[in-house]
Amino acid sequence: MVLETKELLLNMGPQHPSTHGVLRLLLYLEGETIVNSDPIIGYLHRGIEKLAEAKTYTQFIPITDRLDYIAAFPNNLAYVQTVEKLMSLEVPLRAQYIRVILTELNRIASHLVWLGTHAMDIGAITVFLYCFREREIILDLFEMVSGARMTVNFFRFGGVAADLPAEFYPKVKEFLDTFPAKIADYEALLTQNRIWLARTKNVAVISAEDGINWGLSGPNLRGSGIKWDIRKANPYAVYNKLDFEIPTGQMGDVYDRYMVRMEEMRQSTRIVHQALAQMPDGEIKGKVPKIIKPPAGEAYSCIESPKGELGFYIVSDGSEKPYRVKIRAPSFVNLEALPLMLKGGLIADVIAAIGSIDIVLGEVDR
Amino acid sequence: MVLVKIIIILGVILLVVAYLTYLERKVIAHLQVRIGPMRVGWHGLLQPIADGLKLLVKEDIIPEKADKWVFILSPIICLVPAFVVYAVIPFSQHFYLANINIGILYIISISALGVYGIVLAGWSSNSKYALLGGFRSAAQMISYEIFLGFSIIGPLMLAGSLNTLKIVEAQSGVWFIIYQPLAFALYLIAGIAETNRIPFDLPEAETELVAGFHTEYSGMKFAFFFLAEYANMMVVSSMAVILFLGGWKGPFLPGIVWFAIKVGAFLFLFIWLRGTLPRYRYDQLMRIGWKIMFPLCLLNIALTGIIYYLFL
Amino acid sequence: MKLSDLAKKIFLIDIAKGLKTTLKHLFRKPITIQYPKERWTPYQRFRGLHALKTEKNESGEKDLCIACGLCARSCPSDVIEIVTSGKGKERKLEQYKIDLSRCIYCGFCVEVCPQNALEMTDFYELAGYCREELIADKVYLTTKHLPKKYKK
Amino acid sequence: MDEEKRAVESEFAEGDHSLWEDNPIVKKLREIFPEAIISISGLQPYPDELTIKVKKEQIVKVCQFLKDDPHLAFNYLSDLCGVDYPEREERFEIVYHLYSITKRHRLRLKVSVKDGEPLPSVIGVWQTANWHEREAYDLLGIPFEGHPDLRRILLPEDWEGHPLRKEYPLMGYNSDTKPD
Repeated sequence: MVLETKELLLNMGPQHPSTHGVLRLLLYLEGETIVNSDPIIGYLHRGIEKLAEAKTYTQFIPITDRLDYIAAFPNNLAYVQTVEKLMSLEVPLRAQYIRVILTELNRIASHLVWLGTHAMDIGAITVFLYCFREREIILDLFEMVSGARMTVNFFRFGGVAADLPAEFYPKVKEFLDTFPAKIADYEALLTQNRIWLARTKNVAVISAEDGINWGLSGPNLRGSGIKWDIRKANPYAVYNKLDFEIPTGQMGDVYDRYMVRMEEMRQSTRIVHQALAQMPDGEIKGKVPKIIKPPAGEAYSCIESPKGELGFYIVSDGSEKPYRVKIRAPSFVNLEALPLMLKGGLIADVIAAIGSIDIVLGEVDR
Repeated sequence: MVLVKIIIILGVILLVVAYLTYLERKVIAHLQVRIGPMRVGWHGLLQPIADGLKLLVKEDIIPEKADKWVFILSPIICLVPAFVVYAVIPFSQHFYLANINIGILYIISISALGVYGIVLAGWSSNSKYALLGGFRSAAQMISYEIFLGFSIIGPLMLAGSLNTLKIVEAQSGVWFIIYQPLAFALYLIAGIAETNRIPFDLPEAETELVAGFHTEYSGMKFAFFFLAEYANMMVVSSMAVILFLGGWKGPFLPGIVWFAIKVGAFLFLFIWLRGTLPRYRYDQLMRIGWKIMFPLCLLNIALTGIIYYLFL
Repeated sequence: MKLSDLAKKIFLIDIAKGLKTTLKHLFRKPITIQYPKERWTPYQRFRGLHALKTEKNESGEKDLCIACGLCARSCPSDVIEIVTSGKGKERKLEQYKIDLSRCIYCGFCVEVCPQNALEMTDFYELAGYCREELIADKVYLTTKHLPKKYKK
Repeated sequence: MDEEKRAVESEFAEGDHSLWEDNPIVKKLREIFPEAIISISGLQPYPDELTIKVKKEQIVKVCQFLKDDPHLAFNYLSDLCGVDYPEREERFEIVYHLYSITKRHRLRLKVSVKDGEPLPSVIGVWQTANWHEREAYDLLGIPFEGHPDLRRILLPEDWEGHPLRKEYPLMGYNSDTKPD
């Protein structure tokens, strides 16, 4: 007798503890082995690109906060920078430094959320709480500077909304001094732990060649060994005046991506230290016309957000409202390569892989 | 007299199990620089009772496509063995329910029944997540049951008996953990796997399988699984105490207190591990079981036998 | 593999390291804030509930707002509604409504106000039983924004 | 409105060619594909804003060349999107943002298509184009020829219309809420 066998179709999400939001994955299983998978997105689609066409340039800034909602400063920066390029605006040096300090702090905050949730997916619940403890401090700093913890809406065309308050400096110094010890704590729980190694080494591997072909960016591509960081490759703001390293991995597995992000947190600490030391006095906002009306034309500008290459492509028709805004969201592109990483893995690897590419659905669906 | 004892033991066990959940929440909270339940009663001391009441009055949902009778029965199949085992556990020299010659064998065989409840629960829910959880559980329990059995052969050889009381008496001088460190480590790992705790909590694995075999359960039926898990934890701890740590034996304090302290230490270890470690993958768990633990068990038995033959 | 590595593996050193870390935290002071018993005080710049400022003069309280409508125009979610009476210099604010359920608290309305008549307070407990309750009118914005002590 | 539209038309149509002619990328492309290039434009003085408009029949060939040529090495497709210009005859403009990870330079390619006219897919050149093209199809209704799996990506399968088209109302067709 020949038994008929069939693939098991498992619907993971959109409500599932470890799909990081409302991602839905269709898994075609052979036992617990994944034969094929299909990510289904759009559950958080808010039509931000359409909305942009109905708002003025300034009004769109707070809406960018809601793209990658755990890293609002980089979103602000990428958008503001593109409009500045379109209008050829000068940004004072002090404002540039403030932008760098805040985006780098936000990179740490974003990586902490990633580390916490990723470790929790793999079962280490305690790391999550430790990460959020440190993230709270950063969010406090954000609240102090901008008035909100996550939807900061702080960068303006030609500068920033306000100068850093005086109480900011001692607090950020204190944080920077204590943070390396905290990273050591996370590493004591994970980096050499045999279970962590077993769960992450050689899991969800993607080669450098595939990574480029599938458009991976940020720590995901660096994990595969490509030393490409927009902060170094095409420096924006004042990154060319700062000294930092770009960590890379070799294998392109979950563990390498983990190590890259851990090192990036340390490098960000370094950057903030330097930026604080170098920051000049002066204006925080350049000369900006009262009504933002960029000349007709188009511009694309991108930054290294915590997730990868975050770019804005803006077409202006010379009016107060953008004609077209296209957001090149890193998570959207990174998620595309997920089926490639999952093939042949087990269900347990699915969550390790999702965690390791660090997606935020707000940015994927826009 | 026996009935009174049964009621006392059952009542105490239920209470301890309930408060074990409280202890777990508190300890893990403090490991994570949180404070855990605080609102119900002083420092949340009435929390387990509130939880119990909540589960009791909660709507009991049976999925439409579920195999109804199996679905209802499986939590009971899971719970009953977990409690029946306590019959042969000597809490102190005089306080036990039954003194049978094959005590250890009885514990192992009865507690093995619990797996049927889990497998049936996974099957009858008619949900893919539950089914996968059930499968994982079946594979895991069967393989770990075997080396759980093998790992305790060492101390049994030293004691020369399967009777729980006699085993404890045999440790009057030196605890077996001194003679049998390897067996102790193996037993501990098997015990954690047997009770589905982190790092071996694959049948539940809430981040992978939502809740594994009990995904579809709610209300009291869910509570039964919960109670069974914690009761099993206590059984595993009690067995470890009996086999390796000299049972109720200890200076100054009465036997039952010593027994409680030792079991408590084990329970803390369980919780502590949960607060620290990530989770193994299914295939890795099986590999560790069959390829590392099982040969080590055999090695331990052989070594024990040789040394016993040569020197005693 | 070196012998020391092997020994590390056998004696579960990596796991012991993790256990040590968590145990160390067991004796640290928890960081929980027991809301609503303990409360977080927001920073100076916090963007909470809006408030319309008034100024005192001989004829009693007077609105600082001149009803220019800049706030309503700058609002990204279009939640501000202004009703005015009179023309030119006589223009007076009659009603000022903010739909708090749709407000995104970006602070643009405060930023553009030429009279500094609008500010954002540190009041953040904005909940209501129905949507209508969350439409703050002029009275609400001038008086009720003051932080209340939480009552059980 | 008409006046504004006309202004848009003329502004968008052609940039200043002369400034870009010295660019090595332009030179190379002019050499290999003399007839494929329609126009060259881009915001000055930013070298990464070079924009080349090519004929749609040639797009895959041009892309493949840009990727394979060792001096250009545009191995990374940053972004692909469509822009709707309803007043033009070829109303959709598809914009490719290319990047070279080894050479660190950027290039913007453009093609125009009529409504409903299929455009050859560039998945064969860069795999990442897959979702980008699905998105352009979903939001603008541009069909891509040779795409293995062209279905909606952000919106549900049964959605009516393509929201990023200019005639699509902000609040949607079936909304009872008044637009702002």
